[in-house]
This record gives sequence, structure tokens and C-alpha cells, in this order.
Amino acid sequence: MDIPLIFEKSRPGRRGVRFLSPESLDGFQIEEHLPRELIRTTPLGLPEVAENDVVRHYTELSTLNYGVDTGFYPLGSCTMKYNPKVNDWAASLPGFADVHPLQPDTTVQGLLKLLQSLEDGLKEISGMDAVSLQPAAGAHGELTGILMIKAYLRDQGEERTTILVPDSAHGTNPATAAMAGFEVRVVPSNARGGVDVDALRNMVDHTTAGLMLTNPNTLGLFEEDILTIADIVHQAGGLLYYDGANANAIMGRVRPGDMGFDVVHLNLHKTFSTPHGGGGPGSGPVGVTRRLEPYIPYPRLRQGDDGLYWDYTPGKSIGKVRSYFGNVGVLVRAYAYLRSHGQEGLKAVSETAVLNANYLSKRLADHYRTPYDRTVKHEFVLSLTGQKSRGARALDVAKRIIDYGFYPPTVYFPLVVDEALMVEPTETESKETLDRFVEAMETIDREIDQQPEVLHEAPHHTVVRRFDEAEAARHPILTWQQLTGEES
Amino acid sequence: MDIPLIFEKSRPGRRGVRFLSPESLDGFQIEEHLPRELIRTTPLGLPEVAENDVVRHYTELSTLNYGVDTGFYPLGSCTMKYNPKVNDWAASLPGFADVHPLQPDTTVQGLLKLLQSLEDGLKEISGMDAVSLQPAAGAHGELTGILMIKAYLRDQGEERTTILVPDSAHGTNPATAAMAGFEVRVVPSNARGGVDVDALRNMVDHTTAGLMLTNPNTLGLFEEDILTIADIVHQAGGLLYYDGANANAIMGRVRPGDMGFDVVHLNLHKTFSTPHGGGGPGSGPVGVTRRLEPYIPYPRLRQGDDGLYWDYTPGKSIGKVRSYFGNVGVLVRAYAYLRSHGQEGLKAVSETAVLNANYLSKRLADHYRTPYDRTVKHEFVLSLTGQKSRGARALDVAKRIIDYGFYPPTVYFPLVVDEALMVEPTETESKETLDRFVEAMETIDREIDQQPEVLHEAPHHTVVRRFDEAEAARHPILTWQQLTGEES
Amino acid sequence: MRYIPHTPDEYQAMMDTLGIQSVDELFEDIPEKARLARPLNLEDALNEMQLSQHLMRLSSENINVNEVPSFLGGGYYDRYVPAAVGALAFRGEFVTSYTPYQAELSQGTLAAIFEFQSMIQSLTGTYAAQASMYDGASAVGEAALLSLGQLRRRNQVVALRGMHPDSLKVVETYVNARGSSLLVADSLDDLEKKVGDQTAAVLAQYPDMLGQVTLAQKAIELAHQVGALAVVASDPVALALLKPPGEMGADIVVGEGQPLGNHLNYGGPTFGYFAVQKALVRKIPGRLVGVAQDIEGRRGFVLTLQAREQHIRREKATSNICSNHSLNALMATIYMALVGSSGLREVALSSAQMAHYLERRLGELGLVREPSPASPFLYEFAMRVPGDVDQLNRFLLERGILGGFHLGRFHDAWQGLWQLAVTERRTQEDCDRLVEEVKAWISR
Amino acid sequence: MRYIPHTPDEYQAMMDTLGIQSVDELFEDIPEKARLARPLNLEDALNEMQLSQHLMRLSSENINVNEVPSFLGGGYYDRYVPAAVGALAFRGEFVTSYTPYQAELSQGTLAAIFEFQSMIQSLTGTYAAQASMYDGASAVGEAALLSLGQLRRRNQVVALRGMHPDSLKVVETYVNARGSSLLVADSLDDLEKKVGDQTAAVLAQYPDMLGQVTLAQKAIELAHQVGALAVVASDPVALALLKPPGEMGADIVVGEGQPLGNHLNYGGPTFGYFAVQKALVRKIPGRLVGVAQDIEGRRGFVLTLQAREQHIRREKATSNICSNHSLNALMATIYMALVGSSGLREVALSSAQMAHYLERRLGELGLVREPSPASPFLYEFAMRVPGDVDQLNRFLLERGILGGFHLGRFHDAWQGLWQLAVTERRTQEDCDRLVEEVKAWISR
Ligand SMILES: Cc1ncc(COP(=O)(O)O)c(C=O)c1O
Ligand SMILES: Cc1ncc(COP(=O)(O)O)c(C=O)c1O
Repeated sequence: MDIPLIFEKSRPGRRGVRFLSPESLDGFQIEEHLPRELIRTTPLGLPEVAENDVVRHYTELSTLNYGVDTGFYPLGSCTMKYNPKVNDWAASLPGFADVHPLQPDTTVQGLLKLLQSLEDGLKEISGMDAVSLQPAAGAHGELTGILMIKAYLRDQGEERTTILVPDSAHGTNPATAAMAGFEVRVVPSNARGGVDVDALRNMVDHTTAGLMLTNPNTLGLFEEDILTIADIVHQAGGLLYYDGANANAIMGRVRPGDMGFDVVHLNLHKTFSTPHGGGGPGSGPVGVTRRLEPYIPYPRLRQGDDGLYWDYTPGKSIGKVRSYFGNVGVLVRAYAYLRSHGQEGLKAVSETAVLNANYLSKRLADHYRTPYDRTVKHEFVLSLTGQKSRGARALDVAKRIIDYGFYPPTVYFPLVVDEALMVEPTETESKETLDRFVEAMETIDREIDQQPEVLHEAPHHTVVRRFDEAEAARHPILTWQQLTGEES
Repeated sequence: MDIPLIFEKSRPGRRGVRFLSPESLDGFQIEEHLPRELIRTTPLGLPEVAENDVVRHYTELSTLNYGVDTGFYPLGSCTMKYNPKVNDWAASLPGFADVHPLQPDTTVQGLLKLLQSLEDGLKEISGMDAVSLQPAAGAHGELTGILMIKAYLRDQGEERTTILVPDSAHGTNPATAAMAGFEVRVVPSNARGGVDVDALRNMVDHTTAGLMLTNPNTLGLFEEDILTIADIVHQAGGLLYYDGANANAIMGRVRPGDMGFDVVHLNLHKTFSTPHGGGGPGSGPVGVTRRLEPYIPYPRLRQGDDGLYWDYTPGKSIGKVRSYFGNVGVLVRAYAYLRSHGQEGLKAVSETAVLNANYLSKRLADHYRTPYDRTVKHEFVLSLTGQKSRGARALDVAKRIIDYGFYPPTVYFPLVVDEALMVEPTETESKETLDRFVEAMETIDREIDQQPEVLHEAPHHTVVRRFDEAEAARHPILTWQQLTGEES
Repeated sequence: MRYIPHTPDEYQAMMDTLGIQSVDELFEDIPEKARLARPLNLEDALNEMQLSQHLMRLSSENINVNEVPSFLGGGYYDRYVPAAVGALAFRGEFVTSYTPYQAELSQGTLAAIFEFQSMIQSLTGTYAAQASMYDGASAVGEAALLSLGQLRRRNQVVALRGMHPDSLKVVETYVNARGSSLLVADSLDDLEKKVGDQTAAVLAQYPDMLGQVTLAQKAIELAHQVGALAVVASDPVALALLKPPGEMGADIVVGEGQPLGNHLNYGGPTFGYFAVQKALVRKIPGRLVGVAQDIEGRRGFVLTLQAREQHIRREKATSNICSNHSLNALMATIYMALVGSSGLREVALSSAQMAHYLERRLGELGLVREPSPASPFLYEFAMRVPGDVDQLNRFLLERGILGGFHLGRFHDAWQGLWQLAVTERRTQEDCDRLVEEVKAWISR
Repeated sequence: MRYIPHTPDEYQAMMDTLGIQSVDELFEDIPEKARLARPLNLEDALNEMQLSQHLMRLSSENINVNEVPSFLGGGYYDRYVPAAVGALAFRGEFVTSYTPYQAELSQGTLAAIFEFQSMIQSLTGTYAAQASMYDGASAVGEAALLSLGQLRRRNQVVALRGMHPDSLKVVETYVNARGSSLLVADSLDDLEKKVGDQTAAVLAQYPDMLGQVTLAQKAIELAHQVGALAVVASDPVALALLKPPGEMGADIVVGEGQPLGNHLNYGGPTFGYFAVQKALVRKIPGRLVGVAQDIEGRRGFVLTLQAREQHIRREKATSNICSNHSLNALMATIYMALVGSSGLREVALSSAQMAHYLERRLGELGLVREPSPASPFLYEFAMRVPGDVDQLNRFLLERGILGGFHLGRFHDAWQGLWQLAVTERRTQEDCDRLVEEVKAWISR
């Protein structure tokens, strides 16, 4: 079956949800109010379908998707933990969902209180002095943070031009630095998977604006030398940026602020369990130490005599990175998560996430190479070089995992590991789920020798199978019009 | 794959949603408040699972189900039309869903207004003088109505003992009459699928309390002789009961009251689009003419000086048929449906339902026998005797329909048609869906001759295939305890 | 029109196929005299947006139990319904499916009903439960009918007064229909007098309307002494703490299921449950789901023992139930899975704890618990109020509290009795507020 | 703990496998000096029931637009969101999935994004659209960056003043980051003066903050005259009536997508859209979904042209966007499918009708529309208020109306200007009430 499109269900003149009837327009004619040349003449091109069509179509599409609600989703770096339903319910309350961003502050005190509490909680968890809830995602938080570093340094009279990024870093880190106008220098990893401290020492100089680091890093390894690293960067006059994508490993155990970081973003859509929605929305609040606080995006939430209010004074702020205040609907969920856990709960989250990762890593190590012989944190990377030499690439194994009912781990990232398979079980998965996954992985490993084609052609039981992605990119068809050749 | 059960995911000590922690009980010991012999010692036996387990399990179970949201559901007599989402939304509003039935009437005026409007609307649609919203389903409405007839006749000094029911009637009709303490006499159908008027004339006598009729009947045929039938029953001193399961055919065209019926129930879960929920809840309001009004279940909704109130005066009422006021959550949906349509809308509903049925019947008639050569109403019955003689029973065809992506029509009902397949398309299905169904039915008809085993073994692509139902009934296993042999 | 997909062209094409000019032709078999010659007199149609605004307004004209603390009970309790219940039960495939006639396309509903039956069986301490009834009251009614059908020579059922008055009314309606009668006993002594060789069933509620839990065991024994069936109606949450009626010897255990994950819905839809001992399995009304194997040997579920049901028995049926309250039972199933055995105990315990706190505080104000200050109770109890209960409730309502129910509205002998229910949603603050206001009212 | 499934036994078994006594051992690689030696100082945990009560209370401390009529706009409108949008978009398989990296398990999301891209392309009159941006403002920002990346020798972008101030601010932040600058032109004349050989892009909003629709065409021409790219930001609902920017020659069309089936959410999450002409397809930021064939020849969808993205380009990237606002775009897709072309026109038309009614009535009270009483508008417009706008708004709020926005809070030259938006949810009664209260305020 071809994957269906709503356009295919369209019939000229069929209607779904209607609004006012023509009569109710009372003779109102748009032609009398707009210059002729500004009136649309081209059809809108939306499908013409009945509500029943829409319901069936998107119900069907949803069943072609795999989510955390479907099963185990060990996608490394993405922290696909269980997304509590009560948090979704909360975000849909009319006092949160049906509130206009231009309403007077006096009419949204409940919401502002919530945002204030969330800021306070995130400060405590990250060990920072101030937090902005404005950034819409992790990458957005990175940009915000790096721009604050830039503005701060400039105010110190320093035009520093380079940002250091480890070779194991997520793509958004170098991309952010570039977007912020910096030159990127890549710091090599050492044999233990951490930052090569000596190399770093050689790389820092007067151009160094800062170092972006994930800790635990994308290999799932804690940067044991973090205090030394922080010293090196700080002594060179740079600042330390913490990519909080991996904060699920450390809550209640160690805080970025206590490791020496100056700026931190947290991915609420990872650590704080807000659902990823097939690609977003996320939320990437940024925390900073006192000296960077003046540069935080505005408006800032402050306590006044009549309650909380938004302070629009720009001051030294880097400005705005998006409209209004942030992804409030996501922030409500994160707040609900925070309040559901408290300190004990969050600590248990991180401990269990780390326990799960170590357990799984240990159990898989019999058949899959774990390139670093270390305790991991909340995730770990396997290197499938052995499997490759026996005829199955990481991608083949990943695709075969699908046939066993799981979402595959992240593949080919981080780049520093050959044939990488990056596994993040999260704390909301039970031992028996992990054991089932181990079993599947062991079976797959055996299959490589017994019937390699089963892997090469995997997945087998899905509604569609492997795609010709190269061809898709060579002749991209990006819209229905292009697909049907009606393109303008 | 075996169909999974939540019990299989249970692990001793695993927890889902928690309430107060033991400490918060502040030393409260139930043992100090209950006699020892009344304290439960047996385990509760509920599964011990995490929220994530629950979400995945019921998400998965849902995908093993077929609903109107999945596709075409031409289940005859069940009116599986599209269930509007806005109606579900409405029923979940806190002012409807989170209201206690013992609240003072003054605190529920919005709801009482809604119920009053619905009563008024149903009176107008059915042509009755008074309506009770209390009955929970069609069968429940039948019982309520038949008991009113009984009480009325008794008050007239008549102890009549028999209820007449056509041979084409739904099982609930005779069952209701029996439950109400009547003897049931079955009226034969004539060659045109209607009540045999002559037979009826011979059957009525001084014991006749009434006749229960569906019109259009379960064959989808309008009782052309309805006025004569009504006369016969009335002249014999009996009353006429209207089973409104098929009211989707007649709205705005003809009213049971105008046909001569004295009591009517409507299935809101059919005609008024409230979802059937895998078996219920439904709602079966009952309407009566003036002379039967005193017998309506109480409490009754009345207008007082301070607004609407429930009048608990029993008077001649037959009493109560359930607790409190009815299936209010269903009534809210039905009200929403009523207000979404108005008279024009409801008329269009019935017209289109009838057009769809006739169109489908006509198109199928080339290959399947339509036992009565008549215009049908909202549904029709095929008799698969031809197919049977060629080697495929109605059940085989029904099961094969599943493979083509549709829910099968009702099989082997009504009993008066051999190898019956009862098809009700409803008005919310489009021409192309009907055409696709015709195509599938034609293909299946060809398959009978070409590869009959494909039908005998159908369905082929479902998560489970045909069951051994006889064995299941011989040794019924009705609980997890029985399944695991732990039964007490 | 609203949910009709047909375009004018499609209407035309379909009429062409039928060879008709107008749909009117399809209605010509309706006798002219009966036809409706005018439009239905209904309010104008609203579009979805207008409808939603209209309904939001009607909804806001009711006080809901999230806005004010409520002490109403009587079988329906404002228990906390976890968010996952709705998120799962409202999935379209559950909501928009019919009774699972075609098992191959209905395993979701069937498996969930099987789980429901299992959970109810286990909670009640019986052998088996069916798929659901309309509500608790009609479940008691059907239990009475089952009993009369079992013991065909007997024509009475006897209930203890503490049963919910609506249940009594429904039993009365149901048994009168077949010419039998309901007797109500005001006490165990009275019950002993009323039972006899005409008694088909003894009906007792446990806990009852006054919160009493001590009568059921004796009622069961009296039933069995005269050869009648013992029917016990129970709030399922109470069974997390109480010895299950099945273990006490009840032949049929029924009840109102609302407290298990269902919203109050102003009384409906909720669901009734119906469980029996082994001997009665083939007499149980309504749907039953059983385990079955498919032709490839897979375990699945089917509707079973259908020979009991109306569509087979027709005029020989003792129950006519067809549609039941499946979706509500599904909500209960998901709820029970979510909270588990420990959670359900916590719900009951924390309700009981706060109820006993409230009872003590109210006692200090001079309210006296009935039938006796010493009789054990769980989280619902009745107190005699010094003064007009209705007036007290109005006083409380003005102060934003939904006070207890005045039992006198149900039964004359209960005049002046105030039924108070405390759920896990009531905080100590809620209870203290109630106590303060009662105090204010007493000394007004 | 809350969502952790582990039982004590399982914890033990896992620690045994690892040969550890305590999870503390798994954290020994954290330098002792950095470790947190105390518990985090956070508020106590609430159970789900307590949490829900707490959040209901916080929610009720805000005024929501269902309670009072609102005339606020500025890119976010309280349009009616049909019930089916939420019922479908909130299905767990959509909500709890990640970016569709594994196409075989993500066809639901991928197909929906493809539909979204198609609908946006068609509404905007461009060649292609991508999968979504964070919001309208950041979409304009990215459009500016794209332009600067395209025309590498140029280092300015010039915007017309009528663009949403937040968009201007974001553009400023974004372009300053790479050492470029934003100029704002107060009029077309001013724009003509400000563009030149340093201009990489001209940015115009259509309709703009004052409701103007006539400037965009000319801005596009001026852009092209100096070899710059023309970027137009549009409320997508307005494009149901207005000539699409793509047809007017805009190279990039972006906008805030909230009006398409998204709740206001106090400003987020909503989504931004981003559409381009053919020449720029391989420069578009963010995700793109394209058609692909699987090995059995079936049509499906994949993420495509990934070479544009940060994970491939890394330090050579011009955009770092990774997660986008997919779920919000899904809501928009479902919304557009539900209302269709006719429905979207009805939404825009009925808003415009009521807006023109309101504008006339307010005009009768002496309020004067700016920039000119004659300039055409759709459903949002600005009026000069005789007096203190903030005071007027407070006056209205006390009477249960969320009045228009005081544009002076955004920009000094706009002091005294009242921005009024009228959506299809506003009835004539709402507008009349506003007019009455304004009248009362004027004559106070
Ligand atoms: C380590 C790391 N950094 C940054 C990001 C970017 O976060 P976002 O997708 O929220 O922009 C990710 C997301 O996958 C990540 O894993
Ligand atoms: C003709 C007819 N009568 C009565 C009923 C019984 O209605 P309910 O299932 O609501 O009790 C049905 C339901 O299928 C029916 O089709």
C-alpha cells in the first residue's frame, strides 16, 4: 500500500467544518474593501474533505507511527522517556492554552507564578543564578547562550572569535557557534572518550570565546577532567557552555554550575519528559551565572507590587530570540514534571537512568563492542565494527531491530565512533524490557552469520520498507503539486 | 501473537498512580475502625504495573480494534455513523462531567436546561407528548415503554397478557415483553417483508396489550400498512410500541406519533450519533402520548419559579428504571448533535441515509439476492442463498469482507431471511466508499467460484483469525484466575 | 450538511443510478396520511464554533466539584480520575466501535472486557463477572430477576433498608413487572421476620447508605437459611479494605462502578458490575467474554455463552440487556490497572482517614452519628443534625461548599440525617472549613 | 518513584549484574569536588491528584479568552479550533514520537509533514515549504540569515516598520550575531532610501501591524531592484483572501502559524512556516520531507536534502535548527484539512465582515483609523484613541472585555494607537458591547 495522502481523498465541493453561512455575511463583499489586484484569485489548494475523512485519515496515519506510547524507544541523545499524560492534560487547561500573549500581566498571574517557580527550579537543578525560558529548543538555547557569551566578552572589551567544540559534539554545537559568527575549532577526544586535555590546553588562546560541552558527553561518558577543563578555558579567558541534552544523567548528583559552567541550556523535551511530538515542540531554557545575567533575553519576569510582571527593559540583553515568552505549553508540562518529582524523585530519575544504561551496556557487551571500558551514564555507544566485518553495518542492525518491535537506537552518531549505535534506555523502562532488547540484539548478532540477507533487507514487517533515499534527494518531490505535476 | 493481557505485565511491587504516602496517614489504622472479621485479607488481585505499561498496553489494544474512525462499518441495525468529536469534547466539560447527581437543582441549571431542550426536541421528532431521558439503552427504553403500557392498561381495569412481535423483530423486543411479564406472540411477515395484516387481524384479541414494531423494520422496509396495523391494534384495545432503532431513516419525513404509535424509544447511540464505545453506553429515551404521560419514570423535569427542578412525586409513575436521571454524558452528545443539525440537517441525514442504502442495494443486486424488490429505507438485507449453494455461507462472505478493510455487515439477522447479510451504510459515508465496498463484494462473489477456500479461511490479514467459539463456550474461561488455574 | 460528505454531483450520480429525480421518490412508501407535511419545529442549527460556545456557557451554569469541595456520596464519589484513563479510553478505536460481534476486528475491546471481568471477580471474591450493566441500580434489579428466575416458585425479594433508594426503586420496578414483589426490612430483626419460603433473594448493600458494614454477613446467612440467594451490592473501592462479599458467601455481588475511574457525569453514564459464584455463571445477564483459540493456535477473546442472551432466547429471556456500558467499564479497567492493588487501598484508606477525622470534629460540635456512634464505617457516614439539614446545606452552598446529602429526602425515617462522604480528594483543610461553617451555622 | 517501573528486587538484580552495592558507585567518575553534597532545594513532590488540583488552581488564576471577548491580535488570534484537531493530533503515536529518523516507523509524521508542506506552498504561492520553524519571528530571522548567506557580500537587511516588533527584535539578534545589521524603514519612501547594494533582503509583513496590505508588493519590487531577496511574513489565514506573496514575487514567504488550528498558549508553542521559490529550495533551513519509493515500490516519505542541515554541515551551517514544531504543524495540517479552502475563506471573511462593522461603529465614536482611514484592511486595524489607551483597556477589563493592544507599548511612534483584531469568534453582540463601553469611557 502506498502511504495515503489527504489530498487523494479530496472531492470538489465536499465540506468539513463550516463557519458562517454566506447569508450571514449580510452582503459583505471583500471586493469592496480590497484593491482588486490584492484579491486572491488562485485556489487555496486545500483538500476538500468531510470531517469523517479527516478523522479516518489521521487516525490511520497515527498508526503508521511509532512513539514511546508504542514501545521501547532507545534513541540515544533523545531521552525518550515516558511522557506523563497528566502533563498533557495540564497544558490543555483553558487558563494555560487559551490565553493571549498580549493580555495584561494582571490577567495571567497564575501562569506567571508557574513560570517563576519553574525558573527557580531550573536554577537550582543547574546551579545557575538566572534562567530564561524563552528559547524554543536545545539548539535555540545554544544560540541564546553563545550570544550571551559573545555579548559579555564584547562588554569586557574582548572580541574573541573562536568557539571550541569536541569532536564528539552534536551537530547543533558547531552549527550554533557558526550561526553566532564564531569560528569553530574541534577538540579531539582522548582514548577514554573524554576531551583530550592536553590538546585543549594547546588550543586555547586569546581568541577563545568558549568551549561547548555536553557532560556526560554524547558517548554517555562523564568528563572526568571537567574541573581541569573548566580551569583551562577560564584561564584562557573563555567561558564554558553546557549543552544540557544529557542532563537526565546527573540530576541531584552534580550541577553544571558546580562543574564550572557559565551557561547551561536544558532540553525540557528530554530531561523533563515533555513529549517530542514527532520533531517538536521542545523547550530549551538557558541558565547563566551572575555575571552573564544582564545579557539574558528580555522581557524578564520580575516581582512587582501588584504581582509578577514582564520587564521589557532591554538593558544589556542580547534581545529576543523568539516572539513573546517561550513555549509556555511545554513549560507547563515541565513544571508539572518538576512538581511531580521533587528532589528525591529527580535524583531517582537520574540514578535509574544511569543504572539502566549500565545494565544494558553490560549485558550487550558480550556481543557488541563497547569502545570505552568505563562506567557510562544515561546512555552508551556500541561500535559495530565487528558486525561490519561479518557483513552487517550498524544501519542493518538498526533496521533489523525494528522487526523485533523496538525503535532503533541512534546510528552513526557520535561521529568519533565507527559504526556507532547509541543506546539510551531512560529510567522509565523496566528490566524486562531491557532484557527483551538484549535478547533481540543477541538474536540479530547470530543472524548476521546465519542469514545476513535478513538484516540487509530489514525491516520486513513494516508498512513500508527501506527507501531509496538517494533518489529521493536527487529529484526531490516536496509537495502534492510537484507529485501530481501541477506545480506552478 | 497471543493477544496480550495487562496481568502478564504485572510485577510484584511495581506501582502506577499513587495516592497518599503511608506517612500521610498519620497513624490511621483501619484495624482500629473495623471489626477484624470484616477486614479484607485476600489480595485485591489487580495488576501491578507502571503507568508506562498501562499506556502501552491499552494503546496497543486499541489498535486491535476497528471503529468508525478506522473505516466503513455497515453493521445493519446499528447505525454506525460518524461520531462527531465536538460532541465528545462537550460531554467532557467540567460543568457536565464533574457534577454530582445529588447536587441541589439550583447548582445544575445549565444542565437541566440542556436536558429540557433535548426532551422538547425528541418530542417534536417523534411526535410524542412527553419524553423520559432515563432509560440507558434501547432495550432499557423498551422495558420502560412496555411497563408504561402495562400500567396504563391496568389503570383502565384491563389485565392484558400478550404482546405481539413480528417475526423479523430484534431479540430485545420479545425479551422485553417477557421481562415485563407478558406472553409473546409472533406475527408472521408477508411476502413484501411487512407485517402480515390478515394474520395480525386474526391474532389480536382481548388479551392483546400491544404490538412492538420497528418501522422501517429490520429488513429496512417501511411498513406500508402501518395505519391499518395501528387501527387493528388500537381497535382491539392494545397499544403500539415503536422501537426507534431505525429512526435514522425517517427524521423530518414521518413521525411515529403520526403513524399511530403510543410509545416510542429512540436510540441516541444510533440516530443521534453518540459513540457506541465498544458496546455502550447508549441512551434510550422514551416518548409517550398524553394518555401515557402519568406513567413516565420519575423524577420528572419541571419548570418552577426558581428555574428547572426534578419533581420526585411518583404519582402513577412506573417508578425508576435506573439510578438518578439517565446517561447524561450521552444526552449532552445527543443534544449537541440535535443543535448541530436543526430540522433541515436532520432531514438531510435521513434522506441521505436512505439514498445511500438504496444506491448500495441497487449496485449489489447484480450479484447478491435482495429478497424484497422494494425501495428500502436506511438499510437493507441481502440473502446469500445463491452464494451458499455455490459454497460460501453468509459468515464466510462476512469474514472475507474483513480482508478488504471493512467491518462486516450484520449476519444471520433478521431471522426471517436465509443467510442474511444486513447492510446499513449511514449517511456519513461517501459514494466512493460505497463504490469501493461494491467492488469488494463483487470480487468476493467471484472468489467463491475461483478459490472458495479463501473465503472459508477468511479473514487472512487480521491479528487473529477465526476462533473456535464452540470450544470456548464448552469450557468457558472467563477470568485471568481461571486462565492461570489460580481460581479460588 | 454537517457530517454528510456528498457533493451535489455525487447526489446526482446516485440518483441517476437509481433512476429517480428526487429523494422524495424514496419515501413514497410512507402512507401519505402519515407523512410530515411541515418542517420539524426545532431550534436553528449552530455551526461547530457556535455550538461550542453555547455548550461552554451551559456548562459554566453548573457548579462542578472541582470548584468547590463536595461531601456528596451515595454510591457516586468525586474520586480522582488519573489523566491516563481518558487519554487511553477515548482513543477512537475504542470509542467508535460497536459491541464486539466480529472478534477478529475487536480484540482490543474483548481483551479489555476480559481484564475487567477478572478484576471485578477478584475484587468481589466471586467466580466470574460479566462485561457490565447500565449502573448499580439496574444491576441490583437484574440480580433480583436472576434470583426469581432461579427459584421459580418464589415470588418475593427482601432488601435491607440501607440499600440506595434508587436501587430499591429499580428492583421494585423490575420485580413487579413479572408479578413479584419487593419487601424492605428496616433491620436485621425485621429481615429475619420478612424472609421465608417465598423469598428468592435477600438484597443487602455493603457498606450501606448509613455507612454500615456489619449487616451484610448476617443478611447472607438469613438468605441461605431460607434457601434464597444472597445478593450484595458494594462500592468496589470499599472492597479494597473490606472482606469481599463473595468470601462471605454472597451468591451474587453487584454494584455501581462509578468510583472506579469514572467521572460523575451527573449520574450517568457510569456502569454497574455483576459477579456470581460458579453455579450461576450460565445464568448471568448480559455479555460475557471468554478465552478462545484461533485457527493458528493464538490466544484471543470472544463473546461467549451467548445462549443466555436475548438475541438467542428471545421470548424466553429473563434479561433483555443488549448494549451495556462497555466504555465505562474500560475506564474502570484502565483505572484499576493504573492504581493497582496498592493504589486502590491508598484511595480507600486516605478517604477513611479523613472521614474519621471529619466525623470526630463534627461529633465535637454535637452532631451524632447514626444508627449508632459506635458502628464502624469507612469513608461515608450519617449524622443527625441539630436543626434543618436543608437549611444547613443552603448555608454551606452560599459559602462555597457542597455539603452532605439530606437522607430525609429519600426516606422519611431518615429525616434530619446528613450523609457525608469523604474522598481522597478532600484535604484536612476542606474538612476544617466544613467544620468551621457548621459551627458558624449552629451558633448563627 | 513516579514513573519508574523498577521494583526493589529488580534494582537488586540489576546491581548484582553490575557487581555493585549501590548506584553511588556509578557516579564515582564525577570529581568529588563537583558533586552535590546536599539534596536539591526543590518544592516537595505532589502526587498526581494533588498536582492536578494545584494546576487547576493556577489555571483558574488566569483570564482565558473563552471567558471574555478578546480583541487582541498581533499575529496570534483566538480563532476557533475544531474539536477534531486535538482529538487527532493528541494521539499518542504522534505526540510521543521523535523526529522521524527511521522512516519505516514514522510514516504518519512524515506523510503529515508532506501534506503540511504542500498546503503551505499552495497558500503562499511559492514552490516549496519546509516542515516548520519555532514561530513566526524566528522564521523571519532565519529568512534574513538565508538571504545574507545567499548574498555573501551584503551585510544588511531592511525591514518595513509594520513588521511585528518581536520579529524585528529576533531578526536583529540573528543578523547581529553574524555581524550584519537590520535597518528599519518607516515608510516605502524610507525603504527606497535605505535599500542598496548592501541589502541582502527586504522584509515586509503582509498584512502588517497596522493592518496595511498595500506595501508588500512595492517592497518586493524595491528588493529586486537592488538585487536583494524579498521576504514577506504573512498571517496564513489572511492569504485565504489576499493575493499570495509568492505570486507577488516574494522569494521567501514566512509567518506565524498559530492562526491555523493552534491554541494561543500564551504565545507558544505555535509554529513558524517557511516557504521559498524554486531557486532557494536547497537553502531552506530545517527539515524537509520528500516522496520516496521503498524497495517494494511503495510510495512513502522520508526526510530529504539533509545535506542542508546542521548534523551534516556542522560548523558550515547557516542554521542550527534541529527540533522544530512538528506537532503544532500537524495541528495546522489537520485544521486545514478540516476546514478546507471554503472553510478558511469563511473564517477570514466573517472576521473581516465583523471587523469592518466594528471599525465603522468605532469611527462613529470619533476614533480615527491610522495610518489612514481609507487604507484597506482585513480583520485587524489600528485606531487612534482620544485619550489614554492603557486607561481605556483597564476600563474595559473591569467590564469583562480584553480590549485591543496599545501599540505604543511596542513602538513610540505608535503611542495612542489601539490595535484591534476581530476573529470569527466575535459576534455582533461582542462588538456592540465593546462599542458601548468605549462610548461610556469617552463620556465618563
Ligand atoms: C547533545 C545534543 N545537543 C543538542 C541537541 C539539539 O536539541 P534540539 O533538537 O532541541 O534543538 C540535541 C538533540 O538531539 C542533542 O542530542
Ligand atoms: C432493532 C433494534 N432494537 C433494539 C435494539 C437494542 O438496543 P440497545 O442495544 O441499545 O439496547 C437494537 C440494537 O441493536 C436494534 O437494532
